[in-house]
Amino acid sequence: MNGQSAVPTTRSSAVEELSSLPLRADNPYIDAWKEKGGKVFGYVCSYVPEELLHAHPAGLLPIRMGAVGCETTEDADVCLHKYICSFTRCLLQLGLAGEYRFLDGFVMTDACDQMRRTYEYWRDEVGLDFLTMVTIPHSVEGEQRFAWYLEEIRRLGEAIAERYGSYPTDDHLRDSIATYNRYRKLMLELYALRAQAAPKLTGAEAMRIARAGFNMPKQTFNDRLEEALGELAARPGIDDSRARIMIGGSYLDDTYLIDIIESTGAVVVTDALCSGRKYIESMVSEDGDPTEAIARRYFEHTPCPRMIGGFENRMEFTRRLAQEAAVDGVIFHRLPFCDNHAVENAMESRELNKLDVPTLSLESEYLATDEGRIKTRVQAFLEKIGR
Amino acid sequence: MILGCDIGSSVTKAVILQDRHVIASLRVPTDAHPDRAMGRVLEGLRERHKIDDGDIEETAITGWGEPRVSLPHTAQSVLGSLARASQWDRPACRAVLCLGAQNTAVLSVNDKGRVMEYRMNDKCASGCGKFLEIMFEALAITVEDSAAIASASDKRISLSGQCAVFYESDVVSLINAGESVANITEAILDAVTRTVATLCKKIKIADAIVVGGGLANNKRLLDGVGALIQRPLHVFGGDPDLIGAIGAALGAQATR
Amino acid sequence: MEAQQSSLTRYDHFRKVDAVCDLFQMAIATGASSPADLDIPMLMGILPEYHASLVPQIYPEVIEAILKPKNRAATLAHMAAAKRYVADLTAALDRGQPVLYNFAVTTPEIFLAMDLVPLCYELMPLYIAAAFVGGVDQDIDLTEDEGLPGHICSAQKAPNGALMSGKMPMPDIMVKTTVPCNSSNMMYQWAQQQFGAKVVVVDSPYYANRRAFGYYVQEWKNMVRSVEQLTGHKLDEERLRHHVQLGNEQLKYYYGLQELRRRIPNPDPGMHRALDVAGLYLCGANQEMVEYSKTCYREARERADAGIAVVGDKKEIRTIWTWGSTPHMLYLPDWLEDRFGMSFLECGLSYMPAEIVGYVDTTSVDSMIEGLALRAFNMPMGRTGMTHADLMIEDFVKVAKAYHADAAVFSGHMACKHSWAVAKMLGDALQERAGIPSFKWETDLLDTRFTPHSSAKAQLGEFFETLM
Amino acid sequence: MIFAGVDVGSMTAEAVLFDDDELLASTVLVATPNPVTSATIVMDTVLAQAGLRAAEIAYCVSTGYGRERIPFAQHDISEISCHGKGAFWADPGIRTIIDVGGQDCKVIRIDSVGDLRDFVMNDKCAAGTGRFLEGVAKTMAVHVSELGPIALEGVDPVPITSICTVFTQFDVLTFLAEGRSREDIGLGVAEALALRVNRLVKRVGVEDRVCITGGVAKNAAVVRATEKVLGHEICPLRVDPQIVGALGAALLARERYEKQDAQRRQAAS
Repeated sequence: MNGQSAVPTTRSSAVEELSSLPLRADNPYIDAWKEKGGKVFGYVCSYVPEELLHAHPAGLLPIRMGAVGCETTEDADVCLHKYICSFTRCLLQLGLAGEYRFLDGFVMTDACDQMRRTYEYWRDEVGLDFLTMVTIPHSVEGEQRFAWYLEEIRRLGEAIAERYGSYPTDDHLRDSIATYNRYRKLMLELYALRAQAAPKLTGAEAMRIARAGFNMPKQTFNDRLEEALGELAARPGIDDSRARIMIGGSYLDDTYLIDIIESTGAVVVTDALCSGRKYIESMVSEDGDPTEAIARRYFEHTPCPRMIGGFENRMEFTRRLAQEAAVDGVIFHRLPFCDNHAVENAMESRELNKLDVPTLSLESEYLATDEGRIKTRVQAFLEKIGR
Repeated sequence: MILGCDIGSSVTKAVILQDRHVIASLRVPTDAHPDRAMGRVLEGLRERHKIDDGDIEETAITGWGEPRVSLPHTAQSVLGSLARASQWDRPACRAVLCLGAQNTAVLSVNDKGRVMEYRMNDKCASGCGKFLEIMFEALAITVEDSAAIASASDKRISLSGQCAVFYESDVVSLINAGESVANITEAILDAVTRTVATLCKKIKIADAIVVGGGLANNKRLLDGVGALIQRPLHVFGGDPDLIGAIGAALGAQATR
Repeated sequence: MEAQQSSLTRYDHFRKVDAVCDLFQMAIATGASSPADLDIPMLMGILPEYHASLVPQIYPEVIEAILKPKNRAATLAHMAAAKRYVADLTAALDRGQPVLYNFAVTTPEIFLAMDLVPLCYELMPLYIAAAFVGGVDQDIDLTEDEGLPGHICSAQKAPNGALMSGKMPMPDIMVKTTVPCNSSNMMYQWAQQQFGAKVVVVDSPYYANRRAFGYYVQEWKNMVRSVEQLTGHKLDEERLRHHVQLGNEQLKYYYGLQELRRRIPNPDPGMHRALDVAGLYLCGANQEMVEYSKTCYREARERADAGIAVVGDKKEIRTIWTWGSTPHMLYLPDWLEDRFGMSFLECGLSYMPAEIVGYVDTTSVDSMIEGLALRAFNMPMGRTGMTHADLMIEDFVKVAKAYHADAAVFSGHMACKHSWAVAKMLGDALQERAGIPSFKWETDLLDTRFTPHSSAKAQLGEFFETLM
Repeated sequence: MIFAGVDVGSMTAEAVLFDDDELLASTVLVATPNPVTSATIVMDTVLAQAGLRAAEIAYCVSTGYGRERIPFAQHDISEISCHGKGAFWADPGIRTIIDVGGQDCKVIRIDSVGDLRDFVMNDKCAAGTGRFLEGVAKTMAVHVSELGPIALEGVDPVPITSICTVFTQFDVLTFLAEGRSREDIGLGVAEALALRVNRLVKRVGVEDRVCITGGVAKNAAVVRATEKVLGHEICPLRVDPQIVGALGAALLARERYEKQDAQRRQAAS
C-alpha cells in the first residue's frame, strides 16, 4: 500500500482540489490511509528525512504538521510562557485539544529551542504511540558532524523498526527517493510557473497547493500536481500585477500574510521559506547507499539559520531566488520571539539592500489578527518601491 | 472594631469588622491620594455609620496605596488578605481568584489559610479590569453592561495579541469591518476569560474557587472561566469588591 | 618608538571594570560598614579624576551590600581577581596577541595556554551592569537600533553594542559552544558578519550520554586544532597544566562551598552567587580567583562552625533560584536576606555538580582537554540546554532536597526559551516532589528597564512576605 | 479644481480640501468608533466650511486606519506616503518625518521630491504612541492638550520605567500619590516618549530637516524633549501638524488625477 491512495479524486480540477484540501481530521486522505491500516507520522522541521518514513513497509504517511485554524492557545499557554513562539504554542494547543489524535507518531528535531522544548509536553500531556527526536549539529563542516546526523537517522529507522517491525530495504528507500525527487521536480515546476513574467498563479494558491503536499500521500499528490501544472500552464498569466514580491522567513502555512500582500495588487512570485522553497530545493542522490544519500541531502542542503558558518550559502540561495523570479522587493516575516529568523532576516535584509533589493521586515503572530497594521506596512513598502 | 482598608489606585474600599462580622462598609475615590482617601473613609464612618475614630481599635491596610498612608496602621499583604478573606467567607475553599482593576491574581491556600501558590498577570496587562475598560471605551460601552450586551452575540470571533492598545486596534478593525457590538463585546470577554482561565490553570486548584474583585460580578466572565477550568466558582459573599479590605481587617484581628 | 595608548585606557569596558575594582576595594579598606560611614567628599578628593567621575553612577545599594561585614572579604578578593584578569588581558593586548572571545560556556585555560587574549564575550557587561546604574542599557539599545529584536539575549546584545562603540577590542576569533541557545548562536553569526571575526564552533550535541560526550570531546579537540591553525599559536602543555591546576584548586573551594550551603542555617551570603558565576567563567585564569573561592569557603566555614546564619536572627527562608541571579541587581540577594530572611542556596547559573564534573586530570594534554570539555558540558546553561527537560528538573529537585530548600524563585530571563518552556514542569515537580512553592517573575539579565528595580523588589517582597 | 484628502485614524479624523495650489479648508474631529461615519462627518464639515458640495470634488484619496472603506474616496494610500507628501508640501526642506499617531509611531524618510524613501513603525507594543499620552492625561485628569503646557513647567522629571502604556498610567498614579507635581510627571512622560521615538528614528536614520506630525506635535514638551535626544531641531510646519496626513492625501489625489488625465488625453489622441 506504500503511498497508493484509495481516495477517489472526484473533482474535475486538480488545482481546485489541491488548493482546498481539508486539514487534519477532515482530510480524506488521512482517513483513507488509516482505514487501510496505515500509520500516520507527523513532523515539524525540514531536517526530518521523510523518505525514511515513507519507505517503511508498515505504510507510514508522513505529514508536515501545521496549526492553521487554531483559534486560541489557552491550554498551551498553561505549559508554555508567551515568550515561546506562537506557532509552537498553537501546535501544542492542537495536540492538547486532540486535533492530532489521528497521529501514530511524531518526529521532532532540536532545530529550534522553542519547538524542541515542547517535546516533554507532547510526551507527557498529549501521548502518542511513537515520539522521538532527530538531533542536528549546528554546523555542516566536518565529517564528524555529518556522521552524527547520519547516525541519528539510522537510529530513527531502528526505533521505527523496533516499534512497527521490519526496516525498509534499500529498494524501498530507492523508491521513496524517486517519489520525493519527482515531487521536488514538480514543485520546482510550480515555482517556475510563478516566476514567469506573467505568473500563472498567485502566491496564496501556491501556498495552498504546497500545504496539500504536506498532507497527502506523495505519489497521489505528484499525480494531481502534474495535472494541476497542466491546468495552470493553460491559464492566462497575471499581467497586471502591481509588484513582484518574494517572502522569506521560517515556517508559514497560513496564507494570511500573502493574502494581505496580494490584496494590494502585488503577487508573491517566490519564497525563501522553510516551509516553501527551502523544503523542496535539491534532490537526493539516487546513487550509493540510500540512507546516506538521504542524510546528505537533508543535512547539507537545508539552509537553516541554525547552521553557524552557513550564512553565505543561505544568502546565495536567497539572492538566486530573488534574481530568478525578478522580484521588486522581499518581505521577510518572523514570528515574535523567533531568535533564528529575527537575526537571519536582519542579516539577509542588509545584504539585499546592498544589492539595491528593497526589503521589509514584518513580525506577526501565527494567529495574526492585526491585518490593519500589517497592511499599512505592506502598502507603504509598495509605495516606497514606486509600485 | 477593626478598620480594614484596601486602597486601590482608583477606589478605596473600607470595612469595619467586629467579632469577625462586617458591621459597616464604604467605598471612596482614591484620586491618587491615599492619605486623603483615608480621611474620606474616617469621615464617612463618622457621618454615615456613627463610628468615631476612637471606636476603632486598629487600622489594617492593604493594596497599592498602603505604603503611602501616614495614619498609623498595620500593613497587610495583598495575597495574605485574599487568602484570609476567602477562608472567612468559605472555609472549605482552597483557592481564590481576584479580578481587580490593575491585577488578576489566583492563589491556592492550605487548610491553615497559608498561601501555597499564586500567579499574577504578566507584564502586558491583558486580563485585568483596566484592559476591559480600555477595550470597552473603544466600543463606547461600560464594563458593567458588557455581559448583557455580549449575550446577544451570534458569532465567534478570536482576538489575539498581547498589548491592550493593540487589542484595541483589532477591535477598531472589527468595527470597521461592520461587526456587531454584541459580537465584539463577546470576543473581548472571551479573550479575557481565556487569559484568566490560563492563569488559573497554572496553579493546582483542587476544588472550588472564591472569586473577588470588581469584575467578580460579571456573569459572562465567571461562567466562562468556570467552564474552562471546570471548577465551581463562588462569588465572594456580599460585595466581592470588599475581599481585600475584609482580609486586611482579618489579618489585624489574627495577630491581636 | 611612539608611545601607544594602553589597552586599559583605550577600551572603556576594561577601564571601567578596573576602576570599579579599585573603588570597591577602597570603600572596603576605609573600614566603613555602611555608606553613611563613608566620608564621600574626602574620598572624592583623593580619588583620581576618572575614578571620581564614576562614583555617582554606582548603585548605592551595591555599596551598602559590599560594606556589610559578611560580604567584605569575598568582595575584596573577587575585585582583586577581576583586576588581575583585566591587567593580564590588557597586557597581552598591548603585546599584540590575537583577541579570542570565548563564550561563557567555555573556560579560558586552553586559550591562556595558547598565549591568546581570552576574553569572555559576555563577562565585561556583567561587571558593568552589576556596578553601574543602567550600566549597559545603551549598548543594548545600540544593538537593537541595528534592527535586531528585543527578545535576543542581552548577554549578547550588550557586548555587541560594546564592540560597536569601541568599548571592547574587535575579535580575531570567537569560540562558541552551540549550547545553550539559538539566540547566542545567531548573535555569534551576526558578529561574524559584522566584525569579520572567525567563529570556531564547538558543536554541542543533544543528549547527555556517552555518545554525545564522545562527540563533544572530539569537537573540543578539533576546536583547539582550528584555533592553532588560525592563529599560529600552539597550545603549550605546561601552561595548560598550570592553569588547569589553578582551576582545580578554585573548584575545590567551590565544591566545598556548595557543601556548606546545605547546612542549616546557610552560612554563605547570596550576593556571592553572581560573583561565583563570573568566577566560573574565569576558572583557572589566575591565582587571585583561587583566593576568592578560598575566601568564600573559609568565611562560610567559620560561620557554619559557629552556627552563624547569613540572614542574622531572621527566620531563614531557604531558596533556590532555578534560573539565575539578576546581575544588574547584584545587591538583590543581600536585600532579600536582610529584609525577609531569604537565603540564596543555589541557582541555575551556579549549580555545577561536583560528583559529575570533579577535577581535570592533568596527566596529558588529551586528559586535560577531556576534563575541560566535561566541565563545559556540565557548566551552568550547558547542562540546562544539553538535552530533554528532565535533566534540569531532576537536578533542581535534587538540589531542593539536598539543600533543604523552602522555596524556589524562578527569575525568568526574557530571552531564555529553555526556562520559559520548562517553568511549568519544573514548578510542578518542585511542588510535588520537594514540597516547595515556587515564584516566577520576569526579568532581564542586563537590561534594567525590562523590569525596573522597584517593580522587582515589590514582586519579590510580596512573595517572601507571603512565605514569612 | 478641487481635490480632497481624508485621514481616519484611531483617535481623530481629518479632512483637507485643496484647490490647485491652495489649501482651501481643513477640519479635525474626534473619531467615532466607525471610520466610515468619521470620514463622512469630517468631510461634510470641511465641505460646509469651504461652502462646497461633494460633487465638486474632482478626486479624493483616503488614508489612515479606515482608508479602504471610505465610500467617497477614489483611491487609498498608506498614511506613511501621505505624511511624507503633506510635510514636504508644508516645507520642501523636510527629509525626516516623525508621525506619532494614536497606536502607531512612524518615522518616515523622504527624498528631495517628497517621495517615500524608507520608513519604520513600532511593533507589538504601543509604548511611544498618542495613546500613551492620552492615558497619562486621563490619569492626571487633564485634557491631553493641556499636558504640553503643564510639562513645560516641569523641572525634575519623574523616571518613567514601565515600558507598557497601561502600566505607565499606574506609575503616574503612584507618582501623584507620592506628591510629585503634575509638571514633573508631565515632563517625565514627555521624555519617556521622546526616548522611544528616538529608538525608532535610529532604525532608519535621520536627515535634516526633521518635523513631527500628528496631534503630539502640538505638545511642546514632547517636541523639546525629542529635539534634545535626537540632537536635531524639530522644524515647525506652516500647517496644523494634525492635518498633514489628510493634506498629503489631497496632494496625492491631485497627482493621481493629473496622471490619469494625461493618460486619458494620450488615449484620446
